[in-house]
Amino acid sequence: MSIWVDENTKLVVQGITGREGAFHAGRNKAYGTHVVAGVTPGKQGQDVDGIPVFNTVRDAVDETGANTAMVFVPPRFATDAVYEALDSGVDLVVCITEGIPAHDMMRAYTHLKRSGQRLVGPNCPGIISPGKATVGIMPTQVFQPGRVGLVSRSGTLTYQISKELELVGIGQSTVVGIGGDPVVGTSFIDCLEAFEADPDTDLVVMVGEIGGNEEEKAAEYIAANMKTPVVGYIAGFQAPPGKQMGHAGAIITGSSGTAQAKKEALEAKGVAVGTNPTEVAQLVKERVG
Amino acid sequence: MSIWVDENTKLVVQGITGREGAFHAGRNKAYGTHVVAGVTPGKQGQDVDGIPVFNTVRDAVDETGANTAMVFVPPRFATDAVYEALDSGVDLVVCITEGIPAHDMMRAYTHLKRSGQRLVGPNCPGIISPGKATVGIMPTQVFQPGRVGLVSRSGTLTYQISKELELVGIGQSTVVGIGGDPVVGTSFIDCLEAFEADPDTDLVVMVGEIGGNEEEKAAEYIAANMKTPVVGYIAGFQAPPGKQMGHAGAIITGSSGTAQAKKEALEAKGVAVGTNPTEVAQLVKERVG
Amino acid sequence: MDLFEYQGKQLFARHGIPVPSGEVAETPAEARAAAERIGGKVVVKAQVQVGGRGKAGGIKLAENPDEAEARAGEILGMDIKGHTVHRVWIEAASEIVKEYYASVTFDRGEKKPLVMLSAMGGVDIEDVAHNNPDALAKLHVDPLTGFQQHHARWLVYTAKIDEGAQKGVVAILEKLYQAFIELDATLVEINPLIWTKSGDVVALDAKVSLDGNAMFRHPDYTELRESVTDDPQEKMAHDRGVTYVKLDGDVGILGNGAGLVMSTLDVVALAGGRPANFLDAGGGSKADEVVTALEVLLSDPKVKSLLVNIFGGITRCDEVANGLLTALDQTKATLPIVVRLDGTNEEEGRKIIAERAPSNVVVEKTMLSAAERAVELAKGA
Amino acid sequence: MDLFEYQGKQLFARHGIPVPSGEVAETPAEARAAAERIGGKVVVKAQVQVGGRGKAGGIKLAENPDEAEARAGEILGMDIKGHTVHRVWIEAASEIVKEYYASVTFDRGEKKPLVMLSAMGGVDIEDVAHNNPDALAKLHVDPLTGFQQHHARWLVYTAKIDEGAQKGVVAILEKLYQAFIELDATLVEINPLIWTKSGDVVALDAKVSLDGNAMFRHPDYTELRESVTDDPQEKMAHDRGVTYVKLDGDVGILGNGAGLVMSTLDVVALAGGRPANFLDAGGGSKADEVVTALEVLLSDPKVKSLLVNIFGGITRCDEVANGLLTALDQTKATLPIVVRLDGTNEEEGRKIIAERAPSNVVVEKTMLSAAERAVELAKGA
Repeated sequence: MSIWVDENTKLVVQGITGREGAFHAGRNKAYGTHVVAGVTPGKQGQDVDGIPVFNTVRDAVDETGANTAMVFVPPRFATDAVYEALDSGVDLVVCITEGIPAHDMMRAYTHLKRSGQRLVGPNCPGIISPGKATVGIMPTQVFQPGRVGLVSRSGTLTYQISKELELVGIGQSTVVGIGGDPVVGTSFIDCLEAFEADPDTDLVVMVGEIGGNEEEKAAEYIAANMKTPVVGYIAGFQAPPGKQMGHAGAIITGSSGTAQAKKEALEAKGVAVGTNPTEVAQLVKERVG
Repeated sequence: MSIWVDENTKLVVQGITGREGAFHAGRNKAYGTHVVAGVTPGKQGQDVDGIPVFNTVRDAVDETGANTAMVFVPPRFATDAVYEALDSGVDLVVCITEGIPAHDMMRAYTHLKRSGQRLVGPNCPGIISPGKATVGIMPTQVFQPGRVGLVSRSGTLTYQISKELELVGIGQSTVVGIGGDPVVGTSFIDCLEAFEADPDTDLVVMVGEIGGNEEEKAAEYIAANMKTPVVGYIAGFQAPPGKQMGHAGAIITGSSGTAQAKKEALEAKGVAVGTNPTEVAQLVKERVG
Repeated sequence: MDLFEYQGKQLFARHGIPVPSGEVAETPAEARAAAERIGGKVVVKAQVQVGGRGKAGGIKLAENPDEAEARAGEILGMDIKGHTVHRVWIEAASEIVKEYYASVTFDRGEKKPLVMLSAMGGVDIEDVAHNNPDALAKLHVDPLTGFQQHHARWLVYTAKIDEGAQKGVVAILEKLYQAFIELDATLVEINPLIWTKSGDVVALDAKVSLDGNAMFRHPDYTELRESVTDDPQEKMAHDRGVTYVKLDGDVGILGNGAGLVMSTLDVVALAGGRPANFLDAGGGSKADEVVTALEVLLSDPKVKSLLVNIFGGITRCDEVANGLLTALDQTKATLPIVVRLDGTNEEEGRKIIAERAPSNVVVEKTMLSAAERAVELAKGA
Repeated sequence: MDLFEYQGKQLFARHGIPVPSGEVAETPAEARAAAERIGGKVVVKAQVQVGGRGKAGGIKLAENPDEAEARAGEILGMDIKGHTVHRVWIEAASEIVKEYYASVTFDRGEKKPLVMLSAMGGVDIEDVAHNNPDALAKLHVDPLTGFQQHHARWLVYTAKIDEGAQKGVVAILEKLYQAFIELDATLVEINPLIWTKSGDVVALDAKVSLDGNAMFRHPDYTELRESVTDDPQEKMAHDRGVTYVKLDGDVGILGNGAGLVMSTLDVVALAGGRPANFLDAGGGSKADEVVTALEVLLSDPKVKSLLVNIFGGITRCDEVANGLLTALDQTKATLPIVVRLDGTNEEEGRKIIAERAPSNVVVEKTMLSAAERAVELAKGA
């Protein structure tokens, strides 16, 4: 098994006729994901790499039975695209777009929490269940099928850690990039809960970074609810307060959101935290190797 | 038993220092309802008829454990009062105020459906469970304890029908005035569902009127879900199209919302519909007398 | 609160919805002057709140100001389905390529705004909905998140709006929804919404209904609230703030509470009579409110008998009885009046009537018997 | 995107929040002229984005234009905690009865706006929250239904705002929330919010942070975006659109992806080094982006060695290698550079370096060993 993305995923790509949309739709399809439709307003009837294009997500869902949407449209139009996907009734929306205003996502998040659907992202690399399906922009060659779940706010750092895991012979059940924005649709806790319920995930690696308090909340959740072991990693010990470190969400505000506080919160709840990606892989190996 | 309002009701009255608010708070208290608090901004520390006044509903709830709010403030401020009551965490809000804009209630209703709380009204006479408690402006002497549930869009027509029931020796478990506005928080179906689940309600009288299609939807609901018998009454056979008949919601739009259509919808589902209040009482008597 | 076309168009223009330039006129001379200012061909349109004015001859083309004056002369004063034409709207004639339909209504069932769009405009939209439902695209909007771009796109594609008009229709849908919200409307409808030779999308008609309860947010509503009735009782009731609807029978009705009054009308009809009106004196009627209400009723010469049906709750029957006596004293009305008083202070009320009322006033104990008696008396009168 | 006080106050004024009348000045002469226009006593306030300017002597009272000129002369050019004062804000002096605190922030944890109000203003609000939590009223707002009157009332009563100031504070809270929404702000803070002798409630300070991602909705943001840094690398990075943060070490860092770069900084520190900066060339870096990024880095004389840490996904390692060579060619930099290339086309990338790079460039296979080597080389340099 795996979480959220697998053989049953039927993907519609919003913004499929754009450069990025077309490129990654094709790569997802090549990996084996069932990419059943694309959407670009006004381009119904065209196709991209054999994938039929529709004017609206609702039409795409009606015609193809798509259950997952991936959003590739520019930030100015991305919130509208997320709402369109939610309105069309898909179960899962993966929003890759970076640069969406925080207020838009705050409203969309409030709406989402009432609809029962799932949004991953924005500003995320997507989700991959190695060997089954990928939805997003992750370099698939970095991941091997296995029994470790991985959840991260960061893209390339995820690839780095997966590489380290590969070096010690460990693959992943599912890898979720939840995104680097201050408001994302899916939290660490949501992922931990799903991995806990997945019989084919034996351990979870959680990759956090400075900003917000989601890691602290995850620590509480782990202690209260999880039997599956968790190994943590936090990036940003060297980040100064008040500076945004690449991700819109990676910022220490006043004295809150530091890497040190997050590490301590996790360790206080018995979660081992690696000091570098190599050590994270070793900690995993010790527990499930 | 009874529904929604009973010995456990602890009522906070919003707008208690107004003329109407003070009058009805006192009457509700005199009937035996636990009126534990009133709210008027800026008048904390005063009391009305021995009922302590607070600045905010949240304070009133914190101090007194109120679980039900009744709104008596003018239409311009009533929507705010409804949100304040919902935010304070009470289970039930009864809004008496007439004349609230439909758009305000449309928004509040959408919000409400996500909060899981109950709003009865606006533009309603309230709820009474005879012999236990009354929340609202209904003349209590009209009602006797009994085993018939009554739900109505109208005030005085409800009293008339209760009077007719009394003449044939029948009392009520609970009487709910759902209100005469186009958007009200609680529908016929909500009431029917609650009465169906109430072991002490043997029959329900449903009093509808022209406008909208709530009676038609209720007919479907009754056929699909109810074992408790229902007797209906519809007012407004003589109403011309396009004219608002006193209630904001009592209007035939185009060809929809006529009394005849509602009567037929109910009868098609096996619900007996009386042609006048006296006949309604007779139909009830035949079934539970 | 239904508006005239010209009022709706003026509101549309304020909300950025394109409408043909136009002016309202109350005389043929004003119509000529308006046509001169507008220039070119104009259309002269009767301003009445009833459908089918085109077929009835209430919309006419005029090539020049002379013709505009002549056509206005023909249309002003016309009777269209019982509505007298007091005003015409003069507007620049449009070159129509295609007629669409667009509206935002307040859907009571769903308790949400409903946006509708069709490429089949200019006809009765209920016919389209019935005969050709696929031609009508319908979409409910979550009032908290609002109308969004993707909604507009979906409507335009689903209604199969012509490609050249899509952009214009999307823009109008967004503005129409905004107008619906900002005006506290219960209906904003454009039928037809036209696509013109010059490629524009323009509202050729405007049907707007506003929520009277929202008046406190819209001080400008009052200027729109001009009387839309020629009936003297309806005008009088409106001026005095009484809830009154005129019907075509002869049994006058006064009651307290909308539901009870509607029920009273029905019971009168069942007894073989024809109610003359709906008049709700309110759930908490006081003596002076009863006086005001009765004055409206008694001013109607068609009323042959009067049925006063009161169920006292907050309303006290003795107050109603006193109000009735005062009104009779002031109006010297002699028509037969049947009174039924029930509920709070019913005994006191009945006693007041029995002891002090003139002989044309009778008391009945039940609603049914009172209705029967009132019908009988109307027939005997 | 943090604003200066004067920018915040100008925005507040546009959103109807009362602020003392004032003007910005860049020279003592401008300060005098401003004081003349304002009239009466004025306050001269250093415009720096750092707390504690009052204690540092950056806020001074002036009785007349002469004094304003003198005070501005003292303050302009001051260094306050590393920030040079380039501008002062001259505003009418206020007669303060009481100091409050009000803010709307973007609460990441709850993903909702958080409104805070306290009757204890003019001090560090984190101290109030810590030492006197009951004095700080806090309320989360549902962003779909918005801030409502009852929210404002609850805050005012709960924070125990003086009765005479309650109305003014309620009005300001509503406008402050509106400003927060309309500006796409992440913070709007008034500390102190003052109650004056004349009974008014006025924002005496303004702290505003805007969401840079929302710039497309606010063309006027650009005018606010003046450089707030004196650092040449930060200026250069900003002009070229490079994500760069200056630190105080000597190991220059270039990586791709925010998380990987932060991790690289940490690993350098663990190896005993001090990172000189954060520089994210982006998740899909191309050769020319690498060139631009390296130019920023190499212009910093404090950088003793350079660590290039790339994990190729969409980014191709051969492109990065080519970019590195181009940049070295253009800048003729001779400092030691450690390169670690992993992921897509790693072999090709390493080969390009091995065959064509000058001798100051070395390749390491792992992130850890690369960090250690870069630290070593910085120390040796």
